[in-house]
Amino acid sequence: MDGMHDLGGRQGFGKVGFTPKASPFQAAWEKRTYALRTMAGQLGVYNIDEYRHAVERMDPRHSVSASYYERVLTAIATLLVEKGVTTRAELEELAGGGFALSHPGAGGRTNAPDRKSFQRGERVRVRNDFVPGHVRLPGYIRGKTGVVMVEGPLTPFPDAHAHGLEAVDEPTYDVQFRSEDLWPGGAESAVIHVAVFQSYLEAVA
Amino acid sequence: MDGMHDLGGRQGFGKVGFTPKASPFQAAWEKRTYALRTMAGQLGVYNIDEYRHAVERMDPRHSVSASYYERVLTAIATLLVEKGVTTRAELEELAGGGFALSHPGAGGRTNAPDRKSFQRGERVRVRNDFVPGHVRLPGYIRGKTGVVMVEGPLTPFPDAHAHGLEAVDEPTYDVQFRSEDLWPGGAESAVIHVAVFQSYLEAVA
Amino acid sequence: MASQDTQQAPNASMEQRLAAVERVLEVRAHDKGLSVDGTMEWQEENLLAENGAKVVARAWTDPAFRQRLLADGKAAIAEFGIGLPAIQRQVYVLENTPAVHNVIVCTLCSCTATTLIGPPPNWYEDLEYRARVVREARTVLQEMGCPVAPETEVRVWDTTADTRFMVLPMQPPETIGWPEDKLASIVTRDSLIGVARLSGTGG
Amino acid sequence: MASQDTQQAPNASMEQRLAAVERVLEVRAHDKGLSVDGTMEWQEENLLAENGAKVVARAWTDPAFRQRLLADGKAAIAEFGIGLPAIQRQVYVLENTPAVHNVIVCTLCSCTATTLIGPPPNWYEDLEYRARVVREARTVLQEMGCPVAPETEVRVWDTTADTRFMVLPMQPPETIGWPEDKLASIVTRDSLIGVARLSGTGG
Repeated sequence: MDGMHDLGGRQGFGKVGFTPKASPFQAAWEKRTYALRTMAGQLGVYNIDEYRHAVERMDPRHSVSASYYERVLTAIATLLVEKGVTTRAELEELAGGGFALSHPGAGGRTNAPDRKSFQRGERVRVRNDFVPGHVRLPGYIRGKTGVVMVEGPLTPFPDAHAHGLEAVDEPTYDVQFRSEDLWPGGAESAVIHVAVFQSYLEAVA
Repeated sequence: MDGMHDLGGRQGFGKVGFTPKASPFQAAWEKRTYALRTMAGQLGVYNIDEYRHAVERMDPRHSVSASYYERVLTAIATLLVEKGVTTRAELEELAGGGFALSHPGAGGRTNAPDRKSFQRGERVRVRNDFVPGHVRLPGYIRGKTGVVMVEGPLTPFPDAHAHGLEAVDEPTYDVQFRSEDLWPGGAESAVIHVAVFQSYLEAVA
Repeated sequence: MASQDTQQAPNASMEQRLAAVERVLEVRAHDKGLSVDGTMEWQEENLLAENGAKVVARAWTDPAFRQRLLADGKAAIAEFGIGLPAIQRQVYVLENTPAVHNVIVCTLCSCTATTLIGPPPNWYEDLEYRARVVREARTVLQEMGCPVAPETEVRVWDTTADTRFMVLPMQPPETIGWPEDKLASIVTRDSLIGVARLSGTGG
Repeated sequence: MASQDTQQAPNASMEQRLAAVERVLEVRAHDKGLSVDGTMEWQEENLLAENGAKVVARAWTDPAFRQRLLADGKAAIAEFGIGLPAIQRQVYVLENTPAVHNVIVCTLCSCTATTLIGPPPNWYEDLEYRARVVREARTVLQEMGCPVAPETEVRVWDTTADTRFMVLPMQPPETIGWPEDKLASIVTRDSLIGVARLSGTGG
């Protein structure tokens, strides 16, 4: 999904609001939400990919204006409603006010049937895929060529796992790109490493 | 500039807030801002490309949460400050409160020295350009191939015109793309016409 | 949350910010014989979907005009005394037929042929329309109450330069033979953008 | 403004919304022996940049450990009794040198090796850092007070899968010979992300 969450390389932003040794939490409810997320995960109502996709499905206006932990809580609540644990009406009654949830999802796909193994040093191309559902492929590498550095651990294919489809474990590859190839003439010199699922890659002919 | 304003093809949005025969203006100040924009343009303090770029340079959080006419007014005010007509301090004093302006710009480029003329029916490719400044090339056609339909009127090159550089008039081409080529496997069937400046195009070998 | 370089104090209301900008431009405008009130009056009289409606009604009833309009929109609308702002170099008039449905957008901002369509409606400027209509025009049009048959080609026109667009909607069959001014009265702004069909009963 | 399908009434406060979700999960959590309070306590004790700092101090003082750490991060941190959450399959430890500066981001969300780095600081989750650091790392690092020499290669690691990253910062020369626990005390969370250098005077 080409959502507003896919931020890598987007321009027009101001300075990072950095202060050295900043606290992870700006308020007590943020710290508690962080714990709630872990606990809710342990309850097994949804998996990590469903959770990430629920964050992505927030209305872009809401998402961009929300703090990180408002996004976290919105995703959890959305999944609890979608999984039938509660209803939006119940949440709003308990909260004593509105409770904006994420938009419904669409899509989902299973592992690429023609996925291949790659060796260290091999050049690979990221497939030019446009996927309506959850995908862990940042838009800035789509269609681009890089070099495989390491074959990483096996992980359930998120595009399927986020949508209740059969998700076969597959490796992710540590793929090295050059910023000059990702944004020709438009990036500072750097090497960019992205962990890329096998199903997203094809051999360079 | 790959800004958040470049919305074509972004996903995750809800339904269009459409009502038949909707009014252009939701408040008196919006209608007045619309008139102010035209009047300010006639004063010749800035040109249309500078104006558009000033809208694009709004902080993404501000821009996404603002109504259209808040974006309009922010751009005008930003340019009046940047052109030395007023200062932010003066604006804030007159407004009796804060007056968020757009971020400063960067970049700008002149017409492509190797730009070519194209004939009706010719296949053309949109250059894979990444431009830090103003550009009228929506990201969704970058690097894509289409067919020239009409050579359009001569217009000052916006990438230069928005940045005070020498902007030679050049034609825009009405280029027809297929949605299937723009978003392979990820779009509904349609023909997309984009008015593309000559400097953005190259011949397909 | 992150720093916003451009923002410290809470923003003044839109009305206050507008008044501040007006104040800053007052003398300069006065010296050039311009005013916001004057501009607003001019816009109320000149930036009207009724202009586009008149052009459409003529095109429906006068085949020679229709030809001229499709060949050179700017020249044809000049026959009505309708001009274009200086920066709008040309108008392409896009003919809807049973085989082709045209729809207009400006994905990068919200450009429109204002002398023919008027200031655009708010939804045209919103993120949803601009993001979605190029990629899923059929779904968007369906949601907006203007479904397009699968066998009809959808053409989306993105206003990325200073060429402008106006849709020439299909004439409702029940209005064949109506006088031009009565025809003009049924043509809506939405139909000139391509998100509505017309009917003789004022759908 | 546009419709927001998901929103009608003004949102309740974050505290109220959090309490509502907690309430909904209360019985279910209790049945599994879980609680938010308990989880919070566990996190306070276990998700700590101090963990990463200990690992770094050992790597600085024990070349054999450093080798093991760079070869298999997960196995090496297990020597300290530090584990990874089940979904985090591996940790790559990225060695900063005079020739290479590594920096970590998660452009799609905000994934981090929390058992080594702790919950990430707020700026790491913000749009600015996620959008900019992959495309203009040098400028971003400069703005953050961590300029990188032009001759040093910048490597940006985008956490797009369930492999996690931790930077192994360079040891400040003035700390050579310090005991491990004193070394650990100067290693900051920011340096484990790659946006700060270290000094023996606690810069």
